[in-house]
Amino acid sequence: MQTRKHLRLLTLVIVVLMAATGCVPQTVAPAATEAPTQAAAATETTTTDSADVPVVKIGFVWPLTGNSATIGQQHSDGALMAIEEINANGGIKSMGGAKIEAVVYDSETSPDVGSSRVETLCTKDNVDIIVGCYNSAVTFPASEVAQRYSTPFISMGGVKNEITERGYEWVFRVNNKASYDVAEMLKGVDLCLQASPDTAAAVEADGGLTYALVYESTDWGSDNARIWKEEADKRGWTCVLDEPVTSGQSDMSAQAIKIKKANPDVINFSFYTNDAIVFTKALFANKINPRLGVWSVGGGSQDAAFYKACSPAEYEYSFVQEDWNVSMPYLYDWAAKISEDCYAKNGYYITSFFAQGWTAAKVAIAAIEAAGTNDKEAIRQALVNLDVKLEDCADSHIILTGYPEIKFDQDGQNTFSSGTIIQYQNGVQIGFSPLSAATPGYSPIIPIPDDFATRGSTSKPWGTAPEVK
Amino acid sequence: MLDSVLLALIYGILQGGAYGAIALGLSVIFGVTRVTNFAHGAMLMLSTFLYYELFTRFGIDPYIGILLVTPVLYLLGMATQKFLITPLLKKERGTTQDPASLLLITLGLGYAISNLFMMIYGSDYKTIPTAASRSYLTVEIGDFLFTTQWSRVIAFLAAFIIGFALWFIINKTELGKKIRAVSQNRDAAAICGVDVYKTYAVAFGLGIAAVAVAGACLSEYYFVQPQVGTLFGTKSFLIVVLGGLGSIPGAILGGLIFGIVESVGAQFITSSASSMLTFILFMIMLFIRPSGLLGKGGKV
Amino acid sequence: MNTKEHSNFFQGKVFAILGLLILLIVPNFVDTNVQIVFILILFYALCASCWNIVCGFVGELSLGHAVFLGVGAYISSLLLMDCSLSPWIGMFIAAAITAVFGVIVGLPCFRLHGPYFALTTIALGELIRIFVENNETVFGINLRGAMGLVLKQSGNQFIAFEFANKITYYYVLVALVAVTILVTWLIKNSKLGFYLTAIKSDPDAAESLGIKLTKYKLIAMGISCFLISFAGTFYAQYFRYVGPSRIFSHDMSVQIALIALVGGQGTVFGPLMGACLLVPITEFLSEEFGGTLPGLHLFIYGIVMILVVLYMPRGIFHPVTKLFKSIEAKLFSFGKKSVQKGEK
Amino acid sequence: MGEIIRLEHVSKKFGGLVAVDDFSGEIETGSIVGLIGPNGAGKTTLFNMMSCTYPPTSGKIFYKGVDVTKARTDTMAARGLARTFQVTKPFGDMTVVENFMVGAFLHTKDRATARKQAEEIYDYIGMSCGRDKPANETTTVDRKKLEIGRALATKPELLLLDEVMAGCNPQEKLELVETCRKIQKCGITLVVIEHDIKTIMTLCEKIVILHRGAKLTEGTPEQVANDPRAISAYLGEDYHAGC
Repeated sequence: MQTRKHLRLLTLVIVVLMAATGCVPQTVAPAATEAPTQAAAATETTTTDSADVPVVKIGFVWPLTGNSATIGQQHSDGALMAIEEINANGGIKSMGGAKIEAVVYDSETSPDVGSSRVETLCTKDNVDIIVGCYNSAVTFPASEVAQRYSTPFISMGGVKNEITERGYEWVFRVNNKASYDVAEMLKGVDLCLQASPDTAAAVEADGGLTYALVYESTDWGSDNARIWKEEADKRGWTCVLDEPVTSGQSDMSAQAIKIKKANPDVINFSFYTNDAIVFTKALFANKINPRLGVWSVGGGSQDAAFYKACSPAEYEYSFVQEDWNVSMPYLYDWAAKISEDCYAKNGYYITSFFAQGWTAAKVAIAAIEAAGTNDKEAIRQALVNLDVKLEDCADSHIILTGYPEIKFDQDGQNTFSSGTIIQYQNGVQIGFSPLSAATPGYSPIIPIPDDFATRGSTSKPWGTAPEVK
Repeated sequence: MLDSVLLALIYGILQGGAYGAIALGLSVIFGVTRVTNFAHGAMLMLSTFLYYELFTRFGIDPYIGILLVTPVLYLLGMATQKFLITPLLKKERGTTQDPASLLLITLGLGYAISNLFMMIYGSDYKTIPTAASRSYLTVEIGDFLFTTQWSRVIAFLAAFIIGFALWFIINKTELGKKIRAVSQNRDAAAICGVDVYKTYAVAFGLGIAAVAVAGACLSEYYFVQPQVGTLFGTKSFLIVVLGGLGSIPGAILGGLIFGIVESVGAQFITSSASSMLTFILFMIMLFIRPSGLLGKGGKV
Repeated sequence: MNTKEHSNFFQGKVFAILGLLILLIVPNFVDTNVQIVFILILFYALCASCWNIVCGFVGELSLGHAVFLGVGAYISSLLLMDCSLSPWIGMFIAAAITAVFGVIVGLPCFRLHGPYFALTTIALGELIRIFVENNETVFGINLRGAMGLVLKQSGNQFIAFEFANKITYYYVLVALVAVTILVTWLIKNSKLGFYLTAIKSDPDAAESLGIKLTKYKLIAMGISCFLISFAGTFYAQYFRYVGPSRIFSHDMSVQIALIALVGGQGTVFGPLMGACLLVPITEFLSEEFGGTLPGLHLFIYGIVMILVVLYMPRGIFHPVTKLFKSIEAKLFSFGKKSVQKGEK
Repeated sequence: MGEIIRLEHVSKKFGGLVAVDDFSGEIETGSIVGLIGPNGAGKTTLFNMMSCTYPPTSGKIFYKGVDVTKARTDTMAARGLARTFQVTKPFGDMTVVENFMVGAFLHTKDRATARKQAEEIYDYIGMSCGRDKPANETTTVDRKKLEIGRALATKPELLLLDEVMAGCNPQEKLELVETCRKIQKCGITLVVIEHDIKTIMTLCEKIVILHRGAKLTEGTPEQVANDPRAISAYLGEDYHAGC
């Protein structure tokens, strides 16, 4: 009797809890849970009037839980908004206005779950094309599954070189390889040295450039550090600190002290959002001021959450390798409009993650549009033949990431993918490399001034557009 | 070299104090009820979300929010003991003890709470930008620069305040007498007219209330996110075992050692190797002296 | 006479046999995506059964068993990658090494009990994860650090443990699970099983009866690690990628332990039953809501854990078999009548 | 016959507390010896040292002429020493017969043999609760018998019984006394801790009285009963009155 009472009570509690979680997202926390409702909306709108129009399915696998969840969420936001735009404008024209249905799965940041989800997409949902999975470790086995099922797979986010170096004809990558990322940053450092001959001379006088690598110790961070080291060795730079850090630190003062002691000219760090926040704060607090700046390979420091958590003073003058052309909203009206829409919907202006998600989805759609059929081989062919230039995107809005062109090489790698090296100046992202993405009228501030007392006092809030000079 | 080690030591001590503050509640709960509360981290996370809500909705600083959140968490702790753990203890009495079930139920509770918050709030990193988190304590003597957020200093001090408060309640009050009696011998206490299960619930509530106070300190300098709990939960366990399960000064001492090892260790080896060092230290400690540094001994 | 014995044998087992037949036959006739779920069920059943051999029988809660899964996966994969050794042979070498490793690890760990044991295993798991993530080479063996091991496709060769269709993987798993369950059954009905159960119930009494506690715990540990290493090899070959951040993860360990505990620790078929219950639920929830409500499936996981501990502290195995037996008894009496009628 | 176990100047200290103080004595093979004394006299401590649960602080223990002072508990069972526990420790997850089987497995690996021996023991010690009853559902007296049976299953030569009759009614005590006699007849030496003086007087051939960790006196029941030290220290006037 007693037990039964308990059981009833517990069931009630669970039901209430579940009901609560069902309602809460819409009412309590709009910003954080916009995506779920959005995803539901996307699916609903496409299924309601699918009676006579054919449906095209695109599968997405993002990390929606785990360390990189905020990033996966932004990827997902971008992709779903892109699909929404197409659906609102009459769907896929070559297929008689076919609507696009998005199937979104959570990879849980785990390789086995991710590849199982891709397998589900291939078999149960029978999607026409798959986009995913941000984490290289997940993308790796997941893209192999797509290859096995002869389903086109567009890798977005994963930078590990080998993803497109395995000879898989079904795997395409729109974004950069890790080696591109590093090459861009090193080129950025070179540019800085050129911009300030005095600093270059001082560096030379001190026995050549020194750098410190600080990175999260799972695959992405250590891969980035490894490539940086290889490339920097070629230039004769000296590594004064190679510091892997286990993810999830609540204080990085110890690392800051270590860096201070090593006194490098350049700091390169790669952290996911949580560690990036803690690290940036620790650097600022300890007044660490390498003369060639703090360079982040992206990850956490491209995340909107990072900028909510850090004050402008803390990231002032830091360099970020953004995986998109940050000047897009200033260069193109359509991009500016998307950015506004994104802010209205998700509470943040477009980030590189959003743009990447968007672009990947758009590339998938463009391929289907070109193929004009659900046939996977035709879609693959369309991807192989795909050649979109940024100038031509005024109507199609494909390359929100601002790559000059998207065209896959024989490995399926988009060789035109490039990011932007930006520096925060007065709280504003100033692009300066490559030239196509440079913010007109600005140059990098080198050497980094030692103005900790006043730093950030006049900074504009994050997301402010630079005044074009 | 010495400079940086000294600095690292200071940072380590500060950080260790914060670890200790979080671990204290866990230690009290184990000391009295013998329950290893795997939901500890989740409870910590839950409290930080309450502070976050209070701050964003009503502008209440977490330090003041303690007054509101701690009673709520105290009740939550009591409820946990009453509805989840006491039924198990009653069931196990007399028959063979099943040590797994207590671990399992708290583990399940932890999973449920942290994922419930994941569902409600998503995995976004939120911060509470209060005055204490934005102002820095700085000591600068020539090249020697020590600087840290005031909120970290407060978290360090909080460890001793919470520790003292718990010590006072347990050792100097009528309620504490009951708690001590129950923790020493529950059957004997029961014979003397102490309501054992009620006392357990009170002790559990106290432990959770303590973690709520630590949560306020944490939310002032760290972020609010559903997975924060897992991070500190595991660490708290290692700290508490290192210091001696059930010992209040032991929890603080364990926290300090952890903080120092992590911070100073990182000056000599890589940071990830120094986080391995804490695990190794923990395991060596267990094998040499399973009752922990300040534990009362006895069989484990 | 013969038939009577048969009816005795089947009595009370109709549903169990039915269930096993479903597991054996049904995957042949379902879509690939359902086959995936079946494979995951058996994979976790395998891991949980191995966990059960040491932890279920001895009564200690290991929350670091993924370590042995990972060690098995790593060794067989490294043998394949660096020495081109077929996984079929490599898995036995891996199993032997994992067993030795398990015994070495178990030696100090089994001196501890209850929460201390559980926490040590957690610490051990984390330690190994961080260690592998941060070390490219260990003793001259290239572990590839955090990158993990990537197994190249070999073109669906049997010798390379790579198959074109899921069903073959499935039957490999069926064989592995069958062996594990058989071993569990043999242990349970042997001196070892009696001794382990005795140790679990009361170590002092067990010792007074001449049972060498550490010896038998370590034997169980060795067997458990030997078998879970097979699961590791399977994981590596099936997903063709072994990443340290996942395979050594605390989540993986907890999942393994959980399935066994929910199923019924110390029982032969409990872990399988636990996997049959939990894996489909989580797979379904994670598939349906993973994109829209991440975390739901783990939330349900937590709730199921709490409910099982509160209402079925010994796992679902006994209540479920009881339920099925009572249903069967009703059906059986009906069946008996019809048989008698048939005889007339 | 010779002695089966001999203790030489054995002492045990727990921190500052002296539980057993310089105890010497031996037990003859085939006898039944009673060990009595007030609570806290060190009886169970003595048992624990004889069964090597923990070693004595000082002194030596010889079992069948071999120094076993530092031996491990589990090896003692193999040498033929078995014991029961004051607080019964049944293997609750198993049935009664399975409990016995655990003991029987000491000398066999074969399950069927163990089962056969276990069933013989079940009959031998006269249990009636049912062979396949779960051990944690048995009554007090059955648990006591279960302890004895499980110890017997290891085929001991020396059996230490720690208060097996506590908590039993007079009828049950009689049964247990009979069981003990039966066991002795099989050539097994018995050492019995008991509080019930009457029972122990009827059962034992020799009685040792412990008082505050030290041996107060020893001898046949008559000798002990008439020993003034024993009477004043432990038995009191009641015993005479009872006679």
